[in-house]
Amino acid sequence: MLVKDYMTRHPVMAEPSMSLVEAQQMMAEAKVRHLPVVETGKRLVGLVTRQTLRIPPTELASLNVWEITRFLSDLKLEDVMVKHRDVITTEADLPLEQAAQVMIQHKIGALPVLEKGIVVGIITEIDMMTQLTELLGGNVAGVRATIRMPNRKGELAKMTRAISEQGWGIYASGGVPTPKDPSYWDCVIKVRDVSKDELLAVLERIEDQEVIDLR
Amino acid sequence: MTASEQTMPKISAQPSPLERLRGGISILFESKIAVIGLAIILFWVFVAVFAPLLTPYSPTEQDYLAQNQGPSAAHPLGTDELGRDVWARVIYGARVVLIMLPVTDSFWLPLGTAIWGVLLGLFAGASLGLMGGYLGGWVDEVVMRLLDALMAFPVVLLYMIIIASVGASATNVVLAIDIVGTPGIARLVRSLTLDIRTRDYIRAAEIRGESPWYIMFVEILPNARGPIIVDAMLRVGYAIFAMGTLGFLGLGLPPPSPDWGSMVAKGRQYILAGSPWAALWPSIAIASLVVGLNLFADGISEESTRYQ
Amino acid sequence: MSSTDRGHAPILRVRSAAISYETRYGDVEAVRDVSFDVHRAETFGVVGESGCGKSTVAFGIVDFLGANGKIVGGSINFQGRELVGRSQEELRKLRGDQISMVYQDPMQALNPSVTIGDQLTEVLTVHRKIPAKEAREKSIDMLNRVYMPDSANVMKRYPHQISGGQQQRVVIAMALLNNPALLIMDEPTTALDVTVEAVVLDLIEDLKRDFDTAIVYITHDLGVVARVCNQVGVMYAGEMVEVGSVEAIYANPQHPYTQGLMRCVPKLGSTKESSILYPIRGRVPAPKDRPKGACVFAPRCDYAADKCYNEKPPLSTIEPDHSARCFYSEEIDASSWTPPEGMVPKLAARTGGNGEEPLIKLTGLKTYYKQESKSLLSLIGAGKSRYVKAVDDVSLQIPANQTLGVVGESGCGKSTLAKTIIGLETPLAGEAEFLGFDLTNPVSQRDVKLIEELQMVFQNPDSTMNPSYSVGHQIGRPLRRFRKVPSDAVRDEVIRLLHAVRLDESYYRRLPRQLSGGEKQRVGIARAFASRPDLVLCDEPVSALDVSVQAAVLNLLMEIQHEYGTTMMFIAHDLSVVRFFSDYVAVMYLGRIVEFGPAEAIYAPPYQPYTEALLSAVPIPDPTAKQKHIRLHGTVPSALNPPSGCPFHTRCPRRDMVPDGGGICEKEIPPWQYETEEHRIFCHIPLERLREMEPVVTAD
Amino acid sequence: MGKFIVRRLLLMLLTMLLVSISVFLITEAAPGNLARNVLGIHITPEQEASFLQQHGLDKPFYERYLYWLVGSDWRAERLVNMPIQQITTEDGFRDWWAVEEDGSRVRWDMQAEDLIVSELQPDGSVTRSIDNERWRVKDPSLEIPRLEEHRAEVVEDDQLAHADRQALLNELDQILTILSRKDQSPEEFTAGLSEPERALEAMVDQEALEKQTIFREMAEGVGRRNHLMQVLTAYEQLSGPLAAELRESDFQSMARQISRAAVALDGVDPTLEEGLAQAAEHLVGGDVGTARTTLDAQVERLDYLTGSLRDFLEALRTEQYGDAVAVLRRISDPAETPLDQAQLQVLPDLLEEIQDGLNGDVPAVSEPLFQTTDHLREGSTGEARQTLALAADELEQLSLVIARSQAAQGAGVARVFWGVDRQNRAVQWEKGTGDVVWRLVPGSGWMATTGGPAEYVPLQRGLLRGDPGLSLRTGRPVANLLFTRLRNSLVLAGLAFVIVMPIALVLGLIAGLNEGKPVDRVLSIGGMMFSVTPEFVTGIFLILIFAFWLGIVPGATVFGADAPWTRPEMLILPVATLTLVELGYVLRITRASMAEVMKEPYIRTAYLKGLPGWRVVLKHAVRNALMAPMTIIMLHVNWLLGGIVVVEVIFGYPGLGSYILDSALFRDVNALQGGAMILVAVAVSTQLLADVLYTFLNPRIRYN
Repeated sequence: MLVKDYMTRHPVMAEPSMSLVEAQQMMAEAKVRHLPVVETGKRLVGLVTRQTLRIPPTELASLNVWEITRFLSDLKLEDVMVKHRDVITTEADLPLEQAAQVMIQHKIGALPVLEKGIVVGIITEIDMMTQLTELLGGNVAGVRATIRMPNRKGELAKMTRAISEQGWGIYASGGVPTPKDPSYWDCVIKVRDVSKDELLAVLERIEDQEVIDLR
Repeated sequence: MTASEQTMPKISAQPSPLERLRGGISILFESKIAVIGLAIILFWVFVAVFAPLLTPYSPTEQDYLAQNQGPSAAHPLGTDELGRDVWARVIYGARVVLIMLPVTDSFWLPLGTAIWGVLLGLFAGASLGLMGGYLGGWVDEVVMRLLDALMAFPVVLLYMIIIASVGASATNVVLAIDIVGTPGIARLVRSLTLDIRTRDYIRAAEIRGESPWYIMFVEILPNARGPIIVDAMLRVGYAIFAMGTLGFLGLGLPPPSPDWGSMVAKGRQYILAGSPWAALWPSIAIASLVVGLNLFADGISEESTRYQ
Repeated sequence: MSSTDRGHAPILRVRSAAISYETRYGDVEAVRDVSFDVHRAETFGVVGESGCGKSTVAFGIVDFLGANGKIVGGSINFQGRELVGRSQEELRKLRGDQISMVYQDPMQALNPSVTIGDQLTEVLTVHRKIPAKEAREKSIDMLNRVYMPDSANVMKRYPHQISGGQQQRVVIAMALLNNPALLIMDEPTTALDVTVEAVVLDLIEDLKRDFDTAIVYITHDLGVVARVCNQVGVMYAGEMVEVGSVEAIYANPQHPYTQGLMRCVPKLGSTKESSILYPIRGRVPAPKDRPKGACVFAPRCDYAADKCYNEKPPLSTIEPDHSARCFYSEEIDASSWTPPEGMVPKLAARTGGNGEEPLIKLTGLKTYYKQESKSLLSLIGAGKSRYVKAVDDVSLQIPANQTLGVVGESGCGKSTLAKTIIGLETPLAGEAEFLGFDLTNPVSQRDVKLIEELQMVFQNPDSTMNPSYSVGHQIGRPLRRFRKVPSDAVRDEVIRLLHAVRLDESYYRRLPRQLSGGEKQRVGIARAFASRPDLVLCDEPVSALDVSVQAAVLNLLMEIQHEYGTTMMFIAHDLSVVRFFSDYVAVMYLGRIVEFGPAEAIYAPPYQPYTEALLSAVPIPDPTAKQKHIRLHGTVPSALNPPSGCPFHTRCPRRDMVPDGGGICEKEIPPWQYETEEHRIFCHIPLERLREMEPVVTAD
Repeated sequence: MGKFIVRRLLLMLLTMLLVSISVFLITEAAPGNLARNVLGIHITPEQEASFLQQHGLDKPFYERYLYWLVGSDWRAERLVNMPIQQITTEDGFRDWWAVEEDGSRVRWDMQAEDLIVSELQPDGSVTRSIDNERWRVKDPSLEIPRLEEHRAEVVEDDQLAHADRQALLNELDQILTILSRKDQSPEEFTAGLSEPERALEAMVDQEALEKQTIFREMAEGVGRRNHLMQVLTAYEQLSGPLAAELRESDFQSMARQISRAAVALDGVDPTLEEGLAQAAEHLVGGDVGTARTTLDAQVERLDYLTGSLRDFLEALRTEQYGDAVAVLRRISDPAETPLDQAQLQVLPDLLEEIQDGLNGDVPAVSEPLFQTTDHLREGSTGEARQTLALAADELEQLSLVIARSQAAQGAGVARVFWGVDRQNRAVQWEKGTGDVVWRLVPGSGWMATTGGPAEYVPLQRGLLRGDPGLSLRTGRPVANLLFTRLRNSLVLAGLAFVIVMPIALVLGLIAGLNEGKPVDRVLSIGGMMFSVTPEFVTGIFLILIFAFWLGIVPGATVFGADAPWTRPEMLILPVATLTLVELGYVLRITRASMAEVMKEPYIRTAYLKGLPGWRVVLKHAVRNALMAPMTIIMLHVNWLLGGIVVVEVIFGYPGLGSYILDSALFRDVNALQGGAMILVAVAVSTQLLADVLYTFLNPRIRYN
């Protein structure tokens, strides 16, 4: 689970000399929210997002409508972009969760992925979300069960053993500490080719564990 | 699929010979330079054919009272050092170049010296080239070695040696030009042959058991004609060039024949003495005719490759 | 990944693009109304016959259409950016950086006088402005990435010093150096042998996955499309007539043209007894002759109605991922299609040739070419000459009235074998007998009676006819030469032959340049059959033809063969065609026959390992078919110096099946093992082990 | 690569070999006569033969070719039996010397019967001495029949005194005996022969022999000068067998001579005078028959008047001294010659001319003749008869000595010697054979001698060893002039090349890049016009414009063979002419090649790689585009050489081209060959260079 496996390669990119209007159009066309700004050879010089492109009204207040048009058409990305030194980036070989931590820490929605200063991809919240859904088997049909189990060794194994004894396969799984109760973990699994009742029957037989959600 | 393939016209209907001729002429007129070249050539052919009607003078008639004169009403292009009319000599010179080959004093062949200077070489060169290219092996080796040796001769040296040994006359000039031209034609034909012989229709003929001669002259030669014709046209220009050079070096037609090259050579001596006319006009004649032929050949080959 | 990527906007979106060329006839629209999307990590295949505008689309994307071409309409949107109307300088920055191309003929595409290293690194130094040393390292990495052996050394070499497959890898590496978002591949494997093609296709697949690149893949080969593409666009006469996922299109072609194409291609394993090829009648119109305001395919369409001639059909969506440019795509059902009258070859079941006397019998035939060494001694004729063993110890026989197919990679000696039989090459040793005549002397020494019994059909339609003579003259020449008919009847006979090859009388006076490739090939066939030969050698007669023409020519050959009772030797590199056409098949490798037998036996286990590798490399026009994955590595050794023992041992993937682990393969020439009396295999592996092999292709 | 070059070099040598053979063959077949070209049209056949011989041109074709190619010194060494060496003298000439066993260098010439050796001293001076030791008996088996024949002649010879004959025969027999012995070494022969030969030598009176020449020259001189003698000669010609070949001009000159004779006879014999005048008139009128008949009547009278002195002169000329003596005796005899008034008018003058002709060289004869003239003038015929008789006696005595000397000389054993002469030839000298040899002696013209050089092998090192031989026209080594001329031509061509190349290549590239655009049209059509216009036409135009009308540069180059750089402005027009012609050619080739290359798929690749236009052109196109022009330009050097000939002729520039043209017109085969070889070497080596260059530019070939 490294960044390079989940990032979007060949991100849509823009040049510093591109006009604001054009960049907006491009983002709309390509359905992206972040636009790494690169100079020759995909070398990162900055980043624009839809927010950056939204010009604060205060700046425009004093201008009449013609002036606004001219102001906007003259505005280049290099004037509004977040400069390279302020752009938070990541490396392709980092684990995915580290990249996520960076995003959380800085409260940002996307990280350009660099290799020797060259943009090789971009990783966004969406990519993370996609992985989350994949992690939890959001795209596969099957029975999803949430099991609350004590936070100690062997509990997960107990459950998986119970399922595998039936010859079923766990297609996705994930676990988080139970909200507000650090001594328990909530574990989500997705099992295919099985009915809810069969699964419930098996899971309920496991000691110390409790099925809190089944759908 | 490339752009050229895209634009390639597909001829789907069978055009009549007349249409094809018209097509050929339209291709010719497509090229302005070819038209200019043709006009120059036709001008010279015209004056050569009608030379006797275009001047009252004979090319050898001398007038001791009017030597080295500039253009005048009596002599439109002036006179030379013996008082001969330059216009008469220039247009009779065109006759020798373009429409007649004097063999003896009284006997001459149709087609000019320059034409014969190409035809014979064309025949010899095409035969050698076909043989070398098609038969290959030692025939090719021998033919090519000989031609290489001939090509290694600096051209003028070859001319000088040939003419010096057989003597200066129109037929010998033709002979020399043909000998010098043969290797070039042979090489061209050989390279075309090497290309054409790889075609499947040659293999088809071979497996029909056709004789090598049939294959060379019936299957291969007609398909090489395009480049050969263009080359021959250039060579006519070159033959005129060579004739002029030989005449200039004193190896051309024996005096007092109206030979452009020797006219220039003679006239040259009087340029700095203040009478440039006798050298100027034949120079212009040679240059214009050679340039005309080249323009024509260039235009034709360019147009024909463009719409191949 | 595709599920997530489809959510993104496409890398490339082409909408109603139209491209014109200026010609002396005015502007000609080469491509019009082409729309498609290419997504990240997805391969979009563009298929169609030649002259349909596939390459024009490719060059149109980067607006590199030469001096006389221009985009006249529509939009080409690359990553949200409109490319139409961009300045050349802006496009230049994209080319080679964001958008790369791989070309058909790698040898032509690489500059012969610049080292491979320089050609690679300049892509980096120009676009990235990085130091030469770093560029070099990156280039070497990339060469390694495309599995180029000895990559550091290759950097110093010139293009001609590496093999065709390696050249193509260099071109691919060059295209990928800047990690482009879009890769346009224009017939990248057409010039390659089938085994090399398979390796390159695998490579493309790998790279697509690793680099997330969107690929536009242009090809005429339906099998290749099935193997590498996710999405397919079928082009006809400059228009995209059907677009959809590869599965959808192959399983359920909606446009009549697509259906027609599918019916033209023999499936691997289909035989002339089991299936029939149905050519599409007519031919692709030239750009200037295309119907305007009508369906371009209407003149050739079996379903065409009045509406088709008067109105241009829109690209209508059938399923979410599948649309076709046909008014009636909903109604047309490919499976219920019945061939129109006259298209089905009239073939009665033939009496098998088994038991009949062989018409031609070769025993231990060897044809070596003398290779002049370039030493100084050879100047005086004392050089040591070596031999290219083009045909080495070939023994076979063809029963009368049967067809022998000969397959193998280029340079395996197929053509030389044919030339030897026909008398254009003289064998060094061995016996060749044809109806009691000796065939070891050259054609010039053969009797006319023998010459007329052996004729040949050639590969290249453009060179099969002498451009200087009319069709009638060329077909008439063998008639006159062999005095088959009185000279006043030659014309009638020629016309009869023209009819036999489905050409009408008006062709008599036509010159070759007025014929299409298929027509030329028909004339070539008429000429070969004019002397009513007993044996006709077909040297790749259909490999230069488009599939629909190929089908027609194959049908024609079968019919004529049937009518005249001719025996044929059919040389081809396309295993499906050979399987379809032949009764017997010989597989050649490095001048030797490695497997020989009835066609059905060759295509089923036991296989000679080389045959197996060949079969598993053939692209099958069926995305659902399962095919064994066997790839040959390295290149075919030089015939000047073939490997000792089994010629195939250097590349054999099955050496572990030999009892002693393959040591014997290097030392001893393998024995012929007879599976049946007619089916023999040239291999050290015991037959029992060979029989254990599984079939290469299994339909889903 | 190395192998390739070696291979090409071998092919080049082969080509040069073929070329040289064909030049040789063609000049061989060419009509015309080199000897006449060199020596003028008046030489005699003997002199022509001798000239050809001296230059080795009498040898068969293959032998000459071999000598020319690989030299003749090795062959000469074998003939001379000594090493032969070429040394360069201080003033730059190359001299050939034979090397003696002790290392000293020698060469020879022959004066009279003696071999003179010249020995080169270390200080460079030359000492000369007689070196007759070297003579070798030619060949006994040939000599014996010759001597036997001679013996028979001696027996028959009635001019010999009896005693002389006996002595001669005695020595001859001895010599024959010695020669007939088998198995003798040359030394033994020489030793055995020395005594009889010395005896024979003693019998030779060299002085008397020389007098023969004096007599002969006198006889011819008087015959040519004296009018009366001329009349007789004319008459002989008119009635002789060759009369039919006489031409109008001959008759005219005869008529002049005859009428002059008539004038001389004025007052001596009116009849004769009138007859001669008539004959002269007839001749002038073309009536040859009548003229002859008229002369017919006069000749006897004329002969009578001259006292048959014509016979006397004829006898002296043909060395029939007995007849001469008889004429003198006849005049001295009153019974035969009355010495009448008419004779007295004519004879003294004639005798005086004879005596003048002898010029005191034969006083024994000329003194009495002198006295006779005086006596005749005085009219004292008796005394005149006495002195004439005295002259006759003296002549008779002299004739005996001459006969003996001749016989003795002819009886000598023929000796030969192969050596090196002073004109750098290996020569076989002969003496004792009695053959007449014509020699061109520097300073004194053609001389005929008995004995002397009989066969020549001109010494040369051969082309393969860097010596193209001597120019037949100038007699100087070809190499000397050839290289000056070559250098001059190279200066011309080099300048043109340096100017043409960068301009033409750049213009060609520009035109090729803009194929079809106006700039291309202008450049390529302009280039074509210049390149197809013959050099001499271009040259003439340039002279007209710049030298004649504008007058800013000189129109002709007239300078010595040496220094093109003494007046560099002279080079402007020749260089400009070459430049224009070549510029167009190179431009067009480059354009075509560039246009071609720009259509190549790899150029498309380069563009699609996103390379900037300039980079595509410079890095990917130019190198490939230059491949064709480079090689074709190199091949064009051949053509350029031709152009240079023409340019050199137009501007009178002393270059290689005009040298070769002159040599060809003159048929100076060595010079022509030398020049041709240089041209071919230049042409072929540029082809080689072209190939190497091509290989360098095109790696596809380099590694094959």
